[in-house]
Amino acid sequence: MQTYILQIFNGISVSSILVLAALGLAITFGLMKVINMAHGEFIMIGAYVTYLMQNLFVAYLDKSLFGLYFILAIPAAFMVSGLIGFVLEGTVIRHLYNRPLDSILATWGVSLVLQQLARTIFGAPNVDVKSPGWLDGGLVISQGLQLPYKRLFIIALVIACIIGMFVLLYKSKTGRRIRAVMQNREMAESMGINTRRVDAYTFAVGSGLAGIAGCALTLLGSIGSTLGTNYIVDTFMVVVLGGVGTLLGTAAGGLLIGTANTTLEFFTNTSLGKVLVFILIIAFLQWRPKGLFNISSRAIDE
Amino acid sequence: MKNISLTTKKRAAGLISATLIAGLLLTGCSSSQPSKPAETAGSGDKIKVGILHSLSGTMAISEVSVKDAEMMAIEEINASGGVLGKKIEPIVEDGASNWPNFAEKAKKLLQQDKVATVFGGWTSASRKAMLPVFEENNGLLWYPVQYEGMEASPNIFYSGAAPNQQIVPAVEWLFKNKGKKFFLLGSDYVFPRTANKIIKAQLKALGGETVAEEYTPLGHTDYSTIVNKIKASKPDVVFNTLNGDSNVAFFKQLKDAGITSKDLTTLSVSVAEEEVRGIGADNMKGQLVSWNYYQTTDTPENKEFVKKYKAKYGADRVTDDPIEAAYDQVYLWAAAVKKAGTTDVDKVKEAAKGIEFKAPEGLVKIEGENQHLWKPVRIGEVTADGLIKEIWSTDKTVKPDPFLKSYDWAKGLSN
Amino acid sequence: MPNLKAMKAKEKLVFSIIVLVLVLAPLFLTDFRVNLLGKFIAYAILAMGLDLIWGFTGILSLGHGVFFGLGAYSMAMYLKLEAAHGRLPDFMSWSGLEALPWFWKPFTNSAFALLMAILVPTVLAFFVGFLTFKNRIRGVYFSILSQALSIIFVVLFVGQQAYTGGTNGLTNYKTILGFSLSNSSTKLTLYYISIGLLILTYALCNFLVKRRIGRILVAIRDGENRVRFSGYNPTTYKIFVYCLSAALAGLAGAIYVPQVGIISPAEMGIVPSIEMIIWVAIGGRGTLIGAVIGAIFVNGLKSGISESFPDVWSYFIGFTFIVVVLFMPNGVVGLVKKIVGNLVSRRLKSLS
Amino acid sequence: MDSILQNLTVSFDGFKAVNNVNTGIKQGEIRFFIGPNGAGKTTLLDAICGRVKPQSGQVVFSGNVDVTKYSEHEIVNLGIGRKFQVPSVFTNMTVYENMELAVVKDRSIFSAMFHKLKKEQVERIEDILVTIGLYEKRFNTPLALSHGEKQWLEIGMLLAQEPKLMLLDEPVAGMGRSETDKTGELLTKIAQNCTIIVVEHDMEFVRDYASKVTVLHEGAILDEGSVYDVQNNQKVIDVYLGRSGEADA
Repeated sequence: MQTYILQIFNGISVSSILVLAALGLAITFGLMKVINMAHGEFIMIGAYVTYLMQNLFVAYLDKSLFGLYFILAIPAAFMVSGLIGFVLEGTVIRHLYNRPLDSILATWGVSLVLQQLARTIFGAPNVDVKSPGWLDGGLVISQGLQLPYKRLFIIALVIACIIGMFVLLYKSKTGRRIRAVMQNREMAESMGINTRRVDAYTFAVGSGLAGIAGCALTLLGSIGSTLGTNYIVDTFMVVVLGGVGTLLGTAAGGLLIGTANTTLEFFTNTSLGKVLVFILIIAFLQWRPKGLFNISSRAIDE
Repeated sequence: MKNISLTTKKRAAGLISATLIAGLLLTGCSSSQPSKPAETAGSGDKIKVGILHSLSGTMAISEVSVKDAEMMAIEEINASGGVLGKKIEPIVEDGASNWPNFAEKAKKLLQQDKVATVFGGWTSASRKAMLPVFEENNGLLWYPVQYEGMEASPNIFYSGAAPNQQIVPAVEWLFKNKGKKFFLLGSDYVFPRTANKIIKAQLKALGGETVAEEYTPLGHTDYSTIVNKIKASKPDVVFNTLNGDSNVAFFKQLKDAGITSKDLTTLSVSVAEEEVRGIGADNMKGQLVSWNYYQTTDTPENKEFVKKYKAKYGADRVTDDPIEAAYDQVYLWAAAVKKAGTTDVDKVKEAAKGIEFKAPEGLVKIEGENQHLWKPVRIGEVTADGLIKEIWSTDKTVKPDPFLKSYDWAKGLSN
Repeated sequence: MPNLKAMKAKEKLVFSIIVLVLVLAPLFLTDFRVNLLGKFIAYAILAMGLDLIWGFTGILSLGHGVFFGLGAYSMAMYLKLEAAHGRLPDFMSWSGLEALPWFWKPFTNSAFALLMAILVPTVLAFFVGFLTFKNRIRGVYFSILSQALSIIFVVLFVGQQAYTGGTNGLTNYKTILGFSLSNSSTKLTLYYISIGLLILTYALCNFLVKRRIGRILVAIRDGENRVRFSGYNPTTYKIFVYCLSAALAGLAGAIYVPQVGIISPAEMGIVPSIEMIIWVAIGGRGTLIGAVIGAIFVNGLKSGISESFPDVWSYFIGFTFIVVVLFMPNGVVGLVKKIVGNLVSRRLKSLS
Repeated sequence: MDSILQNLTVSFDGFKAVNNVNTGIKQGEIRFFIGPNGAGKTTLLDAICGRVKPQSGQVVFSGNVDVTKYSEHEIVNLGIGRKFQVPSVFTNMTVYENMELAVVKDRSIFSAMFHKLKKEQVERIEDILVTIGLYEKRFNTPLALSHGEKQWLEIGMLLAQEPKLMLLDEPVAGMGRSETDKTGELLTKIAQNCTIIVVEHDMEFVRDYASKVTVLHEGAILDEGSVYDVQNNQKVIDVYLGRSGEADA
């Protein structure tokens, strides 16, 4: 029994990670129709920022404060990834609007460079991030059934991010601008919105979210230069399945893929589970090419 | 571009083909890069040897430090006058974690650079990819990593453990001390699958039980479901043949699920000191591993070795089994060359039989009939400081038996 | 482009120069280099197919490694069986198979293997293409979908070790049609066969591009709906070109294997698939010659650079790729054309 | 044979862009659909040429075929040609090659590979090129053409398809007077063996060339008849005045 309860929890937990990783992508893709293959590398950057933050604490602060580093690492990861994203947008991405296919290729080049950069700076071997003490252990439901705090924390983090994005997009002035550009770039321009700036900021936010994801991932897995590549494709699937440019869609897509993954993995085996999930995604897209939720548009070449 | 005159059309053609030929020459030129192809490894005042590991891609994590160890050994030998009065000149190539690339670079080292021998490889896949190249060109490969056995190429020396020098003793020990129910977890490639095949046969013979056998793709990152399966099947031991990054995810998530070494024994055969650093000592504290060498191994040679390695590559670096094996194999080759008085492959192979070397792990000897090493076997426990302390070891070195001929339960495993 | 005919003529000229260089290569390159060139030629064949679908038709497939791999595996199965001399291939016995699986049996026949090398990818492409194009999955959606395809096959091939050789892939072949693969004359023959196939492929693609179908493909790239409202059904054309490029990829795989001596699932992955796109992008999409140049040039550079200084390669290819996509969308060929264009206009000015 | 729209209704997520439209267009007629922006004129054309599937109703063509059952390219092959508001021609080909794509009847892959153009097809292309005044520019790419010329090229391509029914969306938008008149004459010439439906804002153009006018308002037919009639229909005037003369926009 409890095995199944735990399995359901696992499903949700895996989904939450996917959603977290995909949020940023969904926004950038939705806004500028740019597919950012380097998104995974922003996750990696977030992870390394966490690593550095930890070392900072170990080096300069008292042991008793160590637990705090993670709290600080989250905004730091957001900032750094966001900043690098901002720069990337200004130098590369902005040349790629309305060239989605090319954007895939150029950003892939970017990801190569970023990975090699990480290898040069931090060396080839993985680095270890010690998770803060207050995240060790878990919530004990019953004998042998324990929900790890780390995963609970990540789920909470994801919900926070989604709410944050929702507020930003639907409750703030900037958000109105962003959505205006999403829906009709030309119109927005003609109404005096500085789309260049909106693009830059949105891309920065998207990258920042990836940074947070990387920060969270340090709790679960290895931290190395290839960290991002393990997630990039799955996140694309989430975005496409969910439907471009909708928070709801991304959440739903993530939940669907995450649970499907864990369930199939549980009843078959990991490899087969993965294969089945991707086949299901392809099949689903045949039925709904635009994903679960999509903004129906009347443009001639949609 | 309207109405281009014919001449300019020709020029365009010229330009394009120029770029192409440039490309071709670049390929061609680098052929004359290290030395004239005509010259053989022995001639001149240098002996060229190849070093072929993944310096980029996923496997770089492990292989870079192996390369370092080999370079260190070469330097030491050169410092003490080299071999046959000649200095050893290493030619380093990048396998880039890509098997065909290993084959290509091996070809290049043998055919282009005419190296005397090659030290290289980590994954079984990379070795399998290089094997035909070495047999075809009658080259010499020294392979420093424990592997699944069932192989003895006349052109390869295996300085890592054969299954009967790591897996088989480990299973025996676990069966005696930890319990009968095994959960087999591995990455989805040839080493874990073959290893588990051996383990299952052995357990059957011992009267143990395999409760489950799970494989995850290389680079798999979420083990919550696997951990759940482990809980459900209540094994005494998890025999872990996961590779690389996956270990990090597995052990972190195992600990989060509230399972520590007290609740459940795991024994890993692909996790050494280097990997422990990436996983985090606190995540693996008390878990078991099986190797032939640990940084803590108590021999005078090892104290010396660790000191030199740290001095050369930094105090934060650790040594481990593959690193040590890589270091040994360079010395073993040098010894064989000295004995043979030449770098000629066949003569060196002949001379290598029975050669001994006081290695950090203890005295090792090349077994002539299958070109593996006699090695001591050690089971160790991960300590809080991320090192491994030996908790059990064979009293003397174990004869390598890649095909497990000496075990009746292994009949029909090797065909 | 106004004087299309002239351009085509010029391309033909360049192509013949390339072929000439390749044919003479063995005279001034070592066996090892020639062997490498043989591999590049296989890539060039694949690149032309990729160019047809991406450069001309505007469909970006990030899963072409699969088709290349399927072709390569078909050939490899034959070579493996020939090496096994009627016994069970080594990896099967490790993985505990007792007998040869049924779908392996026919691959003892070389002709069948070669046929499959082309047929299997084509059929797969037809199946995938039929569904996705019919359902009007386009642009990035198709690209991402093709990535999913590539993942499926990699995981599948890695997972089914007993039948596919797992991560190791298939290696350690001995002979082809009885001739020893280590024999340099065999190698040279294979090399010249590849050149022959390169020429045939070029001829075929050139034929298509020249005919009306070539312009229809370009039209689909520039305005699929417009093509529809001209009474054409883009779907059938897309399926056709997708299958064709898959077939060429399969062929490339088939001639890659005996020369390189190994095929592994990694070759079907996303990274190699994107690298294939790089060749075309750098060479110059939308021109066959660009694809050929790209494939040979980039790979030549790769083995050159990665030999001298390995870790630089990632930076190099990364930056080149960014620059090419951003600033020279028509690749090397496009650049050369531009340069020539400028030369001419300057000449004309000076004349007037 | 005529084309008939039977209670045609098109809706986008609930909003009825075309609402129960009934009308018949006679063979060889030049029918104009006019109306303020958002009246559903373009959507109506979309429904006829298969770009949008109507929610209900039929488009009966050449007697008995209900084209709503077919997909875009099939409808074209039935003999219905469509010209879009923004001139869309293939800029990477010459004018001649553009025409070539349109003139071919057998649009299968096989023919696209192996069939060269028939003599009469070549002649047809040249005739049309002369008619639309682009013969001299036939080896240029459309990039070199003026806005008006692009419009004509597209009309020319339509002609080459030899449609029985031609749908034109604002063919004279952005044209000068002289160009407009030229286009008008072109239409009358075409109308000799082809029915034409035009969506147009330019009332003067409508006045000069319409044989019959249908006024659309909020997706429904407001009035139908000769230009004179509709212009003196109070309802129509109200709608337009209400929209502050958008008609000539």
